[in-house]
Amino acid sequence: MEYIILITGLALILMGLYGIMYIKNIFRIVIAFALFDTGINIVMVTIGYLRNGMAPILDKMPTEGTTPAIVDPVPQALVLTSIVIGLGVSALMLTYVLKLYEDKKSLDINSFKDLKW
Amino acid sequence: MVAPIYIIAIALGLAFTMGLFGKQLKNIAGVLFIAGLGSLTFISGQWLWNFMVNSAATEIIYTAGFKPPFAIVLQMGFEEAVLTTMINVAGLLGALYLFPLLDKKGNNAMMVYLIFIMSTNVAVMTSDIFNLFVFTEVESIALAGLILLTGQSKAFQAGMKYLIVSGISSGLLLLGIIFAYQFSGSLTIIDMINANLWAVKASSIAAFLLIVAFIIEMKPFPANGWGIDVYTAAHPGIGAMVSAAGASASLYVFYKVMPLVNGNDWYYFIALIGAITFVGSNLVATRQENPNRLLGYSSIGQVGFLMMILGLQDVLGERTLIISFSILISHYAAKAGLFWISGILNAENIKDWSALRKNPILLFLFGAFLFALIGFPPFPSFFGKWELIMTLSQTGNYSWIVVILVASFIEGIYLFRWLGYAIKLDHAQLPAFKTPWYQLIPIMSMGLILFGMSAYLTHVFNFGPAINYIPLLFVLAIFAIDFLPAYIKNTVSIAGIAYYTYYLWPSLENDLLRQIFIGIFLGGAILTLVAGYAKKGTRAGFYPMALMMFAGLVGLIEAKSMLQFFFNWELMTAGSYFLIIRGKRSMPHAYSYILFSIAGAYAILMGFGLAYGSQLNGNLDALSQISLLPALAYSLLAVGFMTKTASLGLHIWLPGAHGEAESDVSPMVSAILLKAGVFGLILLFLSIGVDNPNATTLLYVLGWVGALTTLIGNMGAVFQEDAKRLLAYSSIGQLGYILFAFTFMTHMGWLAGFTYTINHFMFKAILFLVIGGIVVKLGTHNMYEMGGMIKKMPFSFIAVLISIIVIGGIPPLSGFAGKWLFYNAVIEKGWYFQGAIIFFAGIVAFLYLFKLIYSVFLGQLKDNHRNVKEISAWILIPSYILIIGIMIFSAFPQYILQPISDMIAPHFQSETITWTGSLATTSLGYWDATTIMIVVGTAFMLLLGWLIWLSAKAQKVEQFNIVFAAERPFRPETTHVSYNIYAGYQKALGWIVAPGITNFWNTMSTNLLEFAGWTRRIYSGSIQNYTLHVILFIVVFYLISIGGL
Amino acid sequence: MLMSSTMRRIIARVSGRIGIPWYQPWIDLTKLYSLRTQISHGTMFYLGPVFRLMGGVGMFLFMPMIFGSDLWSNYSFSGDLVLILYFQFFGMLGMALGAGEGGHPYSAIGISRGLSQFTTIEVPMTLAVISLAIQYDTLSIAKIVEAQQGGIMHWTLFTNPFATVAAMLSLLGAFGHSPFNLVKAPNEIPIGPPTEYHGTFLGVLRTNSAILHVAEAALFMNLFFGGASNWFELIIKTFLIYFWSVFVGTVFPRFRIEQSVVWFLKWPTIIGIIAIIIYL
Amino acid sequence: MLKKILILFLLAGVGLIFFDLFQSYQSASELTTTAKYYADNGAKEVGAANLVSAIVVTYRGLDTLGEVSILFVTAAIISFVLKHKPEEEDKNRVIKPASEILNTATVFLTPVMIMVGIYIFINGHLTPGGGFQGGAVIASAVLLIFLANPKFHLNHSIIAFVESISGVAFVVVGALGLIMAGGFLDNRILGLGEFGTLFSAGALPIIYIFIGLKVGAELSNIVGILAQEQNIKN
Repeated sequence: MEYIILITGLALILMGLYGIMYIKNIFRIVIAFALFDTGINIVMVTIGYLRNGMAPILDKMPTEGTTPAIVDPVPQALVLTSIVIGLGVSALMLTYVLKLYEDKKSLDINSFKDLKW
Repeated sequence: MVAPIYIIAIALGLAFTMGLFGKQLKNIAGVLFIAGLGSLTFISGQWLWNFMVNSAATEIIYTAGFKPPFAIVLQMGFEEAVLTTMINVAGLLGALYLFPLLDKKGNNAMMVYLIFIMSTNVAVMTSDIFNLFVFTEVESIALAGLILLTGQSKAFQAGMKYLIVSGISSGLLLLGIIFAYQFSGSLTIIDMINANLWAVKASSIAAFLLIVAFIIEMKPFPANGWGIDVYTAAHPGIGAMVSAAGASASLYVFYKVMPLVNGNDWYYFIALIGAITFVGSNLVATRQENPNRLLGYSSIGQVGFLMMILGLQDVLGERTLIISFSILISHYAAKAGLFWISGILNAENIKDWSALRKNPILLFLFGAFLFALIGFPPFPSFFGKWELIMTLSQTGNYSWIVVILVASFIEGIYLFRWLGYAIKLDHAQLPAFKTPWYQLIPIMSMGLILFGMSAYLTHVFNFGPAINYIPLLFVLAIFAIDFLPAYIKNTVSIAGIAYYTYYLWPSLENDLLRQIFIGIFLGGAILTLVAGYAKKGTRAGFYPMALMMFAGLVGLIEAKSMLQFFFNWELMTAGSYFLIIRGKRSMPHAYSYILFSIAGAYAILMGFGLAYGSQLNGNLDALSQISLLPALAYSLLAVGFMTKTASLGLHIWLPGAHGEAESDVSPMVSAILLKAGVFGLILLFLSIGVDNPNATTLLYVLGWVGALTTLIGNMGAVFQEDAKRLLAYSSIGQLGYILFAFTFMTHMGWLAGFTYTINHFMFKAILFLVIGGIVVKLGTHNMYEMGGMIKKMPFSFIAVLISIIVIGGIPPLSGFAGKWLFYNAVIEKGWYFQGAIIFFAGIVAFLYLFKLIYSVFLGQLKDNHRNVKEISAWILIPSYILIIGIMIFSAFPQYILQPISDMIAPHFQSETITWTGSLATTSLGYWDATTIMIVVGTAFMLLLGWLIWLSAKAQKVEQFNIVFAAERPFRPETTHVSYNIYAGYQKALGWIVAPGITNFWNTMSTNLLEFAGWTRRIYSGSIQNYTLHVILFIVVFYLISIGGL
Repeated sequence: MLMSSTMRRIIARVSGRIGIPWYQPWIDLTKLYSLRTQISHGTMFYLGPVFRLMGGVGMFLFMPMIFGSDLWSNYSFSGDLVLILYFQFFGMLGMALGAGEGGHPYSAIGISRGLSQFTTIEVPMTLAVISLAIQYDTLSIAKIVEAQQGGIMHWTLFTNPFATVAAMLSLLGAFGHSPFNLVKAPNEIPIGPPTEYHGTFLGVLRTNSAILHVAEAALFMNLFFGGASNWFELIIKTFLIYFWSVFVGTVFPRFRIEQSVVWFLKWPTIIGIIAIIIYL
Repeated sequence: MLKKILILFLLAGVGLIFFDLFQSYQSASELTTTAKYYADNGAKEVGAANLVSAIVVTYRGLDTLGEVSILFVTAAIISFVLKHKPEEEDKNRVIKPASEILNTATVFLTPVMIMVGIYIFINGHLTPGGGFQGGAVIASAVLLIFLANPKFHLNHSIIAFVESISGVAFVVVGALGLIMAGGFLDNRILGLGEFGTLFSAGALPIIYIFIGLKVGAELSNIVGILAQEQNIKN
C-alpha cells in the first residue's frame, strides 16, 4: 500500500520537474511547481505511515507502558508546515506572474530574459 | 543577559505590530523598526561580549520547555554569537542605508526586512534541521520580497527564477529530511550526525539530498544563474544584505550540517565544488561590466572559496575556523561596503565609477575594500590566505594551493581593472551624486570593521611581530596631513626617512648586504624626494603611497621571517601600484604592472609555502634547505622576484609603467623599486648556495635569460622615440646584466653584479630625474621634438653625459669596472656565448645612448624652445650628489668593492680578486682605476690645451651656419636628424625586438577573456535553463558521489 | 700618415690613375693647421676632437708597443686588454657628440651608421678576444705577446687561426675603408661625422685617425702576430696589417649599412664562435 | 527538441536517485524514538488529544511561528507589490453578473463556512484540524464572496488589525511561556485541564485561535488583493 503511494509521490515530483523545465507558459509552470510540492508532501506523509496504525488522535489518556497504536504524528506535523509554506510560495509566484504579465503582456517564459551573462 | 529567544520574539512582535500602524503612524513604525534592529544587534552583541570577555559556556535554549529531540532547541555558542552579531550589524546598517526606500514602500517593506534578518538569525542558531528548513524558507521568501523593492520588471524576473530554484532545492531538502528522520528517528542535526547517515546506502541518499540542497543554496558554479540575477536586479542595498548577512549565514549553516556526510570522499567533493565555483565565477566575472553583477560573481566566488576551505577542514584541522573567519569577515565588510557604494553611484557600468573621485573618502574605502578582497596586507584575508597556504603545503596539498592562487589571480584581473577605471577614467561629464549621511555612515562603519578586524586578527594570528609598525604609523600620519601643501609633506617625509635610516643603521652592523640596499632604498628615497620640491600644489595621495612603498622596502630589509618578507613585499607592491598609476596615461601600464606583481607574489607565496612545509619554521633561512620539490620551489621564487626585475618574458609591463610615470616617480620605481627584486634574488641565490644540485639547471637557464634580457632591453631602447621609454628599456637591459651576473654564483660574477647594481642605481636615478625634468619643461616625450638643449641646460647635459659614459662602460668611469669584472667572470665561468651576447648588447647600448644625448641636447634647437630655462635646481641637486658618488666610485672603487668581496668571499670557493691599493688583480688580468683616471685626466687636459692653443681664434657662430649646400635651412626640424635614425639597423636586426613576447601575453589574455565570454553564455537568462543546470548539477554530483561513477 | 698616402696611391693605381705624391697628406695637414678662419658650434663641438684624439692617444698609452721594453710598454700596467677594447669608445663617443652639436644632418646620419656598423664589428672581435683569453688564460697584452715569442709558428696567427681570421675581418670594419666606409664616404659626398669640421679641428681629426689606425694595427700585431721586439719590426708589421684592409677595400664595392651589419654577424661571427668552440 | 531529450535524460537521472531511494526504503515497523515519545507522553505533557496539534503548536511551536511569519511575509509582500491607489480602478468596468445559484449560495454558505472554520480551529486540539485549516476555510468563504461579487471591497484595515493583534498575541503567549513555564511557546502557562475536553491542553487552543484568526485574515487578505488586481485598468 504505502509503496504505491510513495511511487505516486515520486512520480508527481518528476512530473512537476518536467513541467517546470519544459512548459513555456509561465502560469502553468507555477501549477507544475505546485504539483512538485504536492509530490513532496505525499512522500512525507507516506514515510510516517505505520501498518495498521490509527490517526494520531487519542480518545483517552494512554496508560503507562502501553504505546497507543497510531501512525507517526511527526511527519504529519511537518507536512502541515510544508503545505503552508508551499501555499505561501505559490501565492507569491502567482503575484510575480501577475506583475510579469502586466509588464510584458505575455506569459511565454522566453520573453523574460532581460538578465543574462 | 537577554535570552537569545528574544531575537525572535522582538522581531516578530514588532513585525506583527507594524500592521497596526497605518499611514499616519508611519514615523513611529520607522523608529520602532530601527529600534528593533538595534535591540537585535544589542542582544547578539552582548552574547558575543559575554563569550569573549567572560568566556561563558554555550547557551542552550529549550523551546516549549522540553528536551531535544522532542522539542526544538536553539543554541547560542561563540560561533553563533559571532555570526548573529555580523548579521545584525549588517542588518542595522543596511536598514539605515535603505531607510528612505523602505519608508517609501511603507510598513510592509519594513516588516519583510525585519523578518529577513530574524529568520537569518534563527537559521544560524537552531539545531533542529526541520526548523532550519522552515526558517531558511522564511528567509528566502522574505528575500524574494526584498528583491522587488526596486519595482523594476528585471527584479520580478530575477525573483521568479530565485523562487523556482530555491523552491526545488527546498523540496529536495524536505525529502532528505524526512528520509533522514525515518532512519535516525530524530530531527535534531546532532542526532542525525550520530546516526552516520552516510554509512548505509539507504540513508546516504537522504544525506545526499540534504547536503546537495544546502550546496545549491550556496549557488555553486555553474548552477547559479538564478542567484546572480538576484544580485543584478535587486537594489544594491539588498545585494549587500544577501552577500554579507545571507552568505555568512548559509555558510555557517552548511558548516553545521556538513558532518552529516562526514564520509571519506564527501568533504573532498565539497572542496572540489567550492574550488570550481571559486575559479569559475571569477573567470566569468572578468567579462562583466555591470558593477552589481560583478560583485555578485565575486561574492559567489568568495563563498565557493570558503566552501572549499570547509571541505578541506580535515586537512586544516583546528585552523579551519579562524582561517575561514578571516576570509569571511573580509568578504563581509568589503562586499557590503562595495554594494553600498554601488548604490550611491547607481552606475550601470564600472567605467562610470570614475565619478567616485568626486568623493575621496569613498574612493579610499573603495580601494581598501578591493585590496581586502584580493588579500593584501594588512587585511584579514591576507593572514587567512597565508595561514591557509602554509598549512596546505605543510600537508602536501599543492594542487589546492595552485587552485587558490589561480583563482585569486583571476579575481585580481577584474578587481584591479575596476580600480584603474575608478582612479583614471575621465569623470568630467558624469552625473554628480549625493552621499547623504545615512548612506555614508554604514559604508564608513564597514571600513572601520574591516580595519578593526585586521588589527584584531593580527593579534589572534600572533602576526604582530611581522609588521614594522613605525613606518606604517608614519604613513598614516602623512595620510592624515595629506591636505597640506606638497613641500611641507616633502620635508616631513624626508625627515622621517632620514630619522628611520639613522634609527635602523645600528641594527645592520656587519651586514654589508643590507647596508648596501638600505643605502639604495632609503638614500634613493631621500634623493628622489628632494626632487619632489619642484612640484607645486598638494599632490594629494602621493606621499602616503610613496612612503608606503618605502616602508615595504625597509620591511624587506628588516624581514627575518618569510611572513615579514611577504607582508612587506605586498605592501611595497600596493604602494608602487598607486605611484605608477598617477601618471597621465598610465592606467593600462599600472594594470599590467599589478597583474604581473600579483602573479609574482603568488609564485613567491607558493615557494615560501614549500619552504615552510619542508622546514616547519617560518624564518627566511628555511629557504636554504627546501626538501619538498626544491627545484620547483626555487624556480617559483626566482620567477616571482623576476617579475619585479622585469626579466625577459616578464618585462612587458616596465616600459609603459616607467615611461608614463610622473617625473620623480620614474626614478623611484626604476632606480629603487627594481632593486627590491634584485634583493630578493640575492637572498634566494645565497640560500640556494653554490652547486646546489636542485638549482644548477635553474641557474643556467636564468643566466641565459639574463643575457637575452640585456640584449632585448638594449635593442628595444635603440628604437624608441620616447625619451622615458628609452630609459625604461635600458633599465630592462641593465637588470638583465645584474641577473646574469648573480647567476654565475662565483666571486667575480657577484662582484660584477653588485657593481652593476650600485651603478644602475646612481645613473638611472640621474637620467630619469634629469630627462623627466626636461620632458616636463618641454612638454613632450618625443626626442625628435627636442634638440639643442645643451645651450639651454648645460648642467643637465653634463649630468646626462656622465651617466651615459658610465652606462657605456667607458673608462675611466665606474661603468668600466663592471665590464672588466664581467670579462674576468665570464672567462672564468666559461659562459662564453652568453658573455658574447652580453658584450654585444653592451655595445648596442651606445646606439641608444647617443640617440638620447644627441637628439635631446645636440642637433638643432627648435623654435618653440628658444626661451626655455635650465630645469629646476631641486632636480639637479640630487643628480649632482649622485654624480659625486659616481666619481668617487670610479676613482676609488676599492673602498666599496673590497668590503663587498670580503663579504661574499665566504660564500664562494671560486678564485677571488686581490686588491693591492687601487690595483685589482685576477688570474686573468688587472685593472687600476685610480691610475687610469689620472692618466686619462692629464692626457685629456694636455690635448685640450694644445687644441686651445691651436684654435684660439675660433669664433662662435649661429645655429644655422653650417655647410648646407650653401643654403641656410629655414626650419630646425628639417635638419634635426633624430626620428628613426637607426632605420638601417632596424632593417638588419630589428627582428630581435619584434614584439613576440607582448603578443604572447596579449594572446593569452585575449584567449582567457574569450573563454570567459564563452563560459558565461550558460547564463542565458532563461529560468528553465537555470533549473536545468541545477538538476544537472544534482544528477552529476549524485552519480559521482553515490551512483558509483 | 705615410700609410694613408700610400693607400691612396694604391687605390689610384688599381683604378688606373697616377694618384697623389706620397707627401700629399702632410701638405694637407699643414694647410689645415694653418687655416685662418675657424668657427665653433659650441663647447661640445669644441671638445669633440679632443675626446677623439684622447681615444687614439689613450690606446697608445695603455698598450705595450715593444715587447720587453719598459719604456715602450707605456701605461699598460694600469689596464689589460679589456681596457684597450673599451677605450676605443672614448674617442668615438666624443667624436659623435662633437659632430652632433655641429647640427648638420649629415653628421648625425654618419654617426648613426657608424655606431650601427660598429656594434656588429665588435662581435667577432669580442669572440676573438675571448678565444685568446682562453688560449693564453690571461687578458694582459704583455703576457699574450710573451707567449708568442720564439718563432713564427708560435704566433696566434697559426696557434689560433680562427680567432685571427675573425679579428682581421672585424678590423676591416674598424678601419672603415671600403667596403665598410659608408660611415664617412670620403670621395663623392662630404658626408659623415667630420662634415662640419675644418681647419684645426679637422687637422686634429686627421692626426687622430692616423694614430688610431696605427694603434689598432699595433694592437693586432701584439695579439696575433707575435708583437714587436724593436721599432723596425713594429713598423713593418703594422704596415702589413694596415694594408690588408687597404687591399680588400680596393677590390670590393661599398656595402649599404644593413648589408654590412648583417655581413659581420654572418661569417666573422661564425668563425669567432668556432674559435671559441675549439677551446671548450 | 534537443532540449527535450536533455530534459528527459535529466529526469531519468533524478528518477535513478528516486529509484535508489525507493529500493532502499522499507516501511517502518514501529514508531521512531521521537514518535514513540510523543505517543507515550504527548497527551500527558501537553494534554491535547490531537497529537499532531500538540506537536505543531507546542513541541515544534517554533516551526509554526515560522509558518505564520511565512504567510505574513507573503501577505506583506503581495500587498506592497500590488498596492494600488483607488483611482487606478475603473469603476465602470462591466462584469457579467454571477449566476443566481452562486449568489444565493454565497448568501447562505458564507456564514456557515466561517462558523465551520471557527469550529475547526477552536477544536484543533481535540479533532483533526487546527488553526491553519480553520483559517483556510474562512478564507475560502471570503473567496466565495469575491466570486459572487468581483467588485466587493475588503476592509483591509480591519483585516490588518485582526492579523496584527492575533500575531502579537501569539508571540506574547509564547513569551509568557518563556517567563511562566519551561520555555518559549510552552503551553503549560494555563492548567492542562481535563483530557479531551474543550478547555484543556493549556494555552494550545488559545494559540490555535490566534493562528486561525491570523491565517484566516492573511489568506483573505491575499485573496482580496489578488482579486482586486483584475479591477485595475491597464
